[in-house]
Amino acid sequence: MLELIAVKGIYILMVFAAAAAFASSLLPNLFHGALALAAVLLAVAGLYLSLGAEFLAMVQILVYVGAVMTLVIYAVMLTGRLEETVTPSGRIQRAAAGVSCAIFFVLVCGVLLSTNWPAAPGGNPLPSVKDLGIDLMKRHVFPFEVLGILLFAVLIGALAAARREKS
Amino acid sequence: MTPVPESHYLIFSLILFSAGIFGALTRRNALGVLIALELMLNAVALNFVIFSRTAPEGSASGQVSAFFIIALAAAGAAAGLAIVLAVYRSRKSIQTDDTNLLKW
Amino acid sequence: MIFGAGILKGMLVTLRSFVNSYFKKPDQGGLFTVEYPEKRLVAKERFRNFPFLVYDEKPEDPRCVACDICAKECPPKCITIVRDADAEGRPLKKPALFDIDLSVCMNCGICEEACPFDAIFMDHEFEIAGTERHQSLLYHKEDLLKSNGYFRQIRPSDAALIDARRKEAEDKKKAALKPAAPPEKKE
Amino acid sequence: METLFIQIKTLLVNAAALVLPPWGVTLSSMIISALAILGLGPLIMMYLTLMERKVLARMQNRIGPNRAGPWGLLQPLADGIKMLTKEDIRPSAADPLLYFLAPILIAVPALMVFAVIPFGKGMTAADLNVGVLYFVALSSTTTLVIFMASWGSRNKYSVLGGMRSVSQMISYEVTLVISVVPILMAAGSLSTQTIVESQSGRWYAATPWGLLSCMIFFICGLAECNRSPFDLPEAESEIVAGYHTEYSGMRFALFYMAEFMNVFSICALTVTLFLGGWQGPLLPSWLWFLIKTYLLIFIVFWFRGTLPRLRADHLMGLAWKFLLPLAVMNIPAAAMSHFLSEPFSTAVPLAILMVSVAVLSFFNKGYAAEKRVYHFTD
Amino acid sequence: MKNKTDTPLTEDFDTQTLQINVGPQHPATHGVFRMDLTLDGETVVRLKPVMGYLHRNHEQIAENMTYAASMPYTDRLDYFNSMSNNFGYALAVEKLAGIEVPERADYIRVILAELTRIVNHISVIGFLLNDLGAFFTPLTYAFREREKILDLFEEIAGSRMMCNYFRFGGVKRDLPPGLLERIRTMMDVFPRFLDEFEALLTDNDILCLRCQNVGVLGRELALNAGLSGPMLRASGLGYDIRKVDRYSIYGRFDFKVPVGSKGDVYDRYYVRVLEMRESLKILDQALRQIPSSGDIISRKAAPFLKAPRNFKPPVGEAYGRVESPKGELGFYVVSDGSPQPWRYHVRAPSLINLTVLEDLCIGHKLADAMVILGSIDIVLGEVDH
Repeated sequence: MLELIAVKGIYILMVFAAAAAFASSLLPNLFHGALALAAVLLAVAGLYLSLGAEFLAMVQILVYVGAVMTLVIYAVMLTGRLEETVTPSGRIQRAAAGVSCAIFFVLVCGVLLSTNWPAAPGGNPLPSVKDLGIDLMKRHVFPFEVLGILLFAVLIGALAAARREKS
Repeated sequence: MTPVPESHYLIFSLILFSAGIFGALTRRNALGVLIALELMLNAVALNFVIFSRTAPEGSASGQVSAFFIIALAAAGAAAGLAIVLAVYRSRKSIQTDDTNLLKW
Repeated sequence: MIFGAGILKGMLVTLRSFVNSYFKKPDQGGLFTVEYPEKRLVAKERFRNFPFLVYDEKPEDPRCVACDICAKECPPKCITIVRDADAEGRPLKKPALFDIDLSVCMNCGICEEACPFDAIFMDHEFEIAGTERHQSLLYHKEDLLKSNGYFRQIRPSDAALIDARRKEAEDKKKAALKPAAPPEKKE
Repeated sequence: METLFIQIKTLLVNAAALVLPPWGVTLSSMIISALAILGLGPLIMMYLTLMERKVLARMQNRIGPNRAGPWGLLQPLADGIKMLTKEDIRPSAADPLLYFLAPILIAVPALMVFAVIPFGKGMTAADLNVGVLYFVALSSTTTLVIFMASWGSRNKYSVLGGMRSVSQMISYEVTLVISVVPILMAAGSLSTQTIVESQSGRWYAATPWGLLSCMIFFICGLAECNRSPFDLPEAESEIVAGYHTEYSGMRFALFYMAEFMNVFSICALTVTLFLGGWQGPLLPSWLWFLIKTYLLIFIVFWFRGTLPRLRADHLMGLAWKFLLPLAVMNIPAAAMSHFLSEPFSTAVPLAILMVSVAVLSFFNKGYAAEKRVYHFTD
Repeated sequence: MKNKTDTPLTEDFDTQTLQINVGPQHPATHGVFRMDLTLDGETVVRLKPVMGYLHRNHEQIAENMTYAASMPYTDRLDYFNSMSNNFGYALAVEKLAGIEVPERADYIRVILAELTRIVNHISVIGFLLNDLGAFFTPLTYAFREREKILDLFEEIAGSRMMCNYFRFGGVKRDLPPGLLERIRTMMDVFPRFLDEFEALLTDNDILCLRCQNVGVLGRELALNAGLSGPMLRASGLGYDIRKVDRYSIYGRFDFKVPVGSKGDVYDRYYVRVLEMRESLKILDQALRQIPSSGDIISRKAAPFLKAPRNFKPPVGEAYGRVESPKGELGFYVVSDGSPQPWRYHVRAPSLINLTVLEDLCIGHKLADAMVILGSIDIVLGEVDH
């Protein structure tokens, strides 16, 4: 019975996330769009929890909602005037984009429903944080180091690009 | 772990992805496009985690790759926003129509 | 020294005063708050709040002779005096009307100094509240009159000085009257 | 006495078991612990405000609130009623969505963090095995909410306050996370329960690198919830009240509550991570936890009573140029003390830390106070 | 399609300068004083002080009242030290009317003036720390000591802040018996409090960080702006009217004048602490040298106590000035022989010290502008008189 409630919860979460996702692209005010994105990120973190990836959910909140969203909102505040942040978009452009997205969605949905995914073997223990750590350090240590260097490079690049010219 | 069938998860991540594409196409503001980009990357990371459940016993490669995607998305966002700010400083506006010249 | 040294020294000061407030007596750094409605500070003798008129025996004849000096000397001009007149209209040495507008008075005490007849003094009573601004703070003669006994009670040493001076002036006046009287008896 | 609260809970669960079906029992035990936290949070907050006013008053030779109830114990109730009855003024130009959501969204993470704090042996509401990461993730969401509050109320002062507090929180959040890493290395797990158990032998604050990371964690925690020397965003003397200028009545009470619960959770976590959580000789475990936490909270109020406020650029300078490098240097020091043999395991970390402190204070010479000499003329 | 190819590649953001006014009703302005600040980010670009909210037409009123009647109004000028205001006004009229002040009265005047200096300086430091953010603790310590001194004033003059105790030619009444001993005991305890206060503040690193090299006042600017008092002395110019004029009996006491070196907020704070220690020295000598008896008002001026109306100083003008804790407090009185002054003007040190506020604040952060205003130590009663 508890499972049923949990499943109901996940479906509600999915519907909420889908609504927030469409809101983030449709809301005229960019600030509200960014906040809708934050809502989507939190919902996806919830989904990670339901899929048993606790560490990932927490990393997602920390990295995305904590850092990336703050960055986005700083950018929104810096670029938008203090009063207006409304960016209107044309009607035809919206209709065309809508139709193409719908077609894309229908195609991939057909593919998705037709293939029968290997049934989840179920019962196999979910990778714990310790396994994740060991795997990260053993099999994926090379991408991990490259990622570190890449982040460092992006840090310096972003600084150089956004820095105010020393007049 | 939960009896929710995978296809439902996959449909949901597909909805996220198409919302991202829709956002990227309709937004006239560079920041809006960046927001939509985050959405798409998120949908992809979710797929990795969905399939990590059916992975052979104990291997966490699904979650690790999702972890990498999140890190890369953060790096992408940082670089993208720096560029948007630089563009804004010189062009005074980040409407996507204005920035149509590679060199100005 | 390293960054935190000055801060730690400052912190010790506050900690010491935190501890003292529990254990020390009021004037050695303990708590010295007087919780007003229950416990009160006794007013200093020279404390001056709004003025009051003094009468010796009966409130009907106060010491004030309506000479209007205090009204002229008062910087914010908050005293108004009207001299009393008897049946035939001859002016009397008594004020019919003596108003002080407490909302204007700044209790500077100049009226007390300027009064040659020791009729007006500064009071110690400060819990004065009015229901509205204009009328209830305009004190008339009846509200201002207080007995010499009250004056002696709130300002003992000043009252003693003034009473002594007044009695001595009285004796001198009686003495001046007496020599005129006895010679008639002798002839 | 030791397992007082656990017995209460089992009692309630058994009572629920009589009437509810089996799945209802697990649900009810979850709900009971959730309600415990929901009740505990505001209660802690109320009596923290009273404690703060009493402690500050005593430091300033005043008595502090003692009119409402014996020794002022009903003062928080009086404040609460005042907050409730105050008219809720909303600026007309305010952005309805942001202005309305911000106070709620700031109180939610503040309460959710309580789930992971181990109040006593076996008394953690939700023993996640990502406990510490859970705490850090939630505390990072508050930056977003402060943006909403300051941007939503469309007021110059709150935008200034909002920008200041977000930049402060970001720079101190990084240092907060890095200062926890040595502890996670020593304890080997992220869950707060195992961290506390692994400290039964020796508290982490007893080791040199542990003490340093405890101080860094505490300072960054203070900066995270805008308290004492770092309370720049709501600096009354400069910008009137930072991002919650436009809030009044119940909404302001939520901000106020969130701030105090952050203070409690920061102190509780410092105790859990560094000062041995509920480990203690004879008193019951949860009593030890409360004693240690309230001692740390006394220190927070003590800071508030003594120290003047840091300016924005000093704040940033301190975080990026001093605390962050120190925290990063702390990690190798902690690693050394694990893997080196006995004689070196204390000498080498100490050496590393001494050198890094010396080098950093050399580079931050500009911040040091200069001695002044005054001459006299007649 | 506007593609501007002429603009330089990375010129500045057109950030909007933020126009905020730190209004009359604001916790940091000491009274009703408005600053019209234009900020670029956090740094102050332009600062226009707006005053006059507390203007009570003091000088015009004084011209329609007798000389003695405007003595209580001088208390309201700088309501933190009413005794030195009275002192200045009394000196001016005595110079005008040529009245001599007897010994004991002079000693009483100096003792009271130095007590108000101590009261003013600790309160200023308390308020400065409040602007710096120390939550009222230094201020409550300062006010605890101030209470003791104000109780002494209440015993002497009848009111704690509005003393109205000085009269032309002396003081209103003699000290109550046993008061000198109480001042003596208080003076012995005070240095211990001052050391505790210094331990809390002087080498507090955050205070040094916030106050050193902030709001530096150059010597020429200080001189040309006509500043006076601790602000001038903090910038290195040792000009103290007690030493220059040696008015009243200041000539008899030996005390030093502390002088700062850099002239920033920290120097202004520490010069005030040293000045308090000097005042203690003066008080110590005065309490020892005061004659135990002697009349407290000159025989020539005594009758006018009872009848201020017929106090008619000779035609002429006089300028009496006093080293009030804020600076050079001067009273310029012109008499046309009638009991009412023909012209009466007050040189308010706070007003003149305030004129350099903009030069000090440009380039500093908003937080520093508040601290600089706090270090200038203004009282709006005197600024707007």
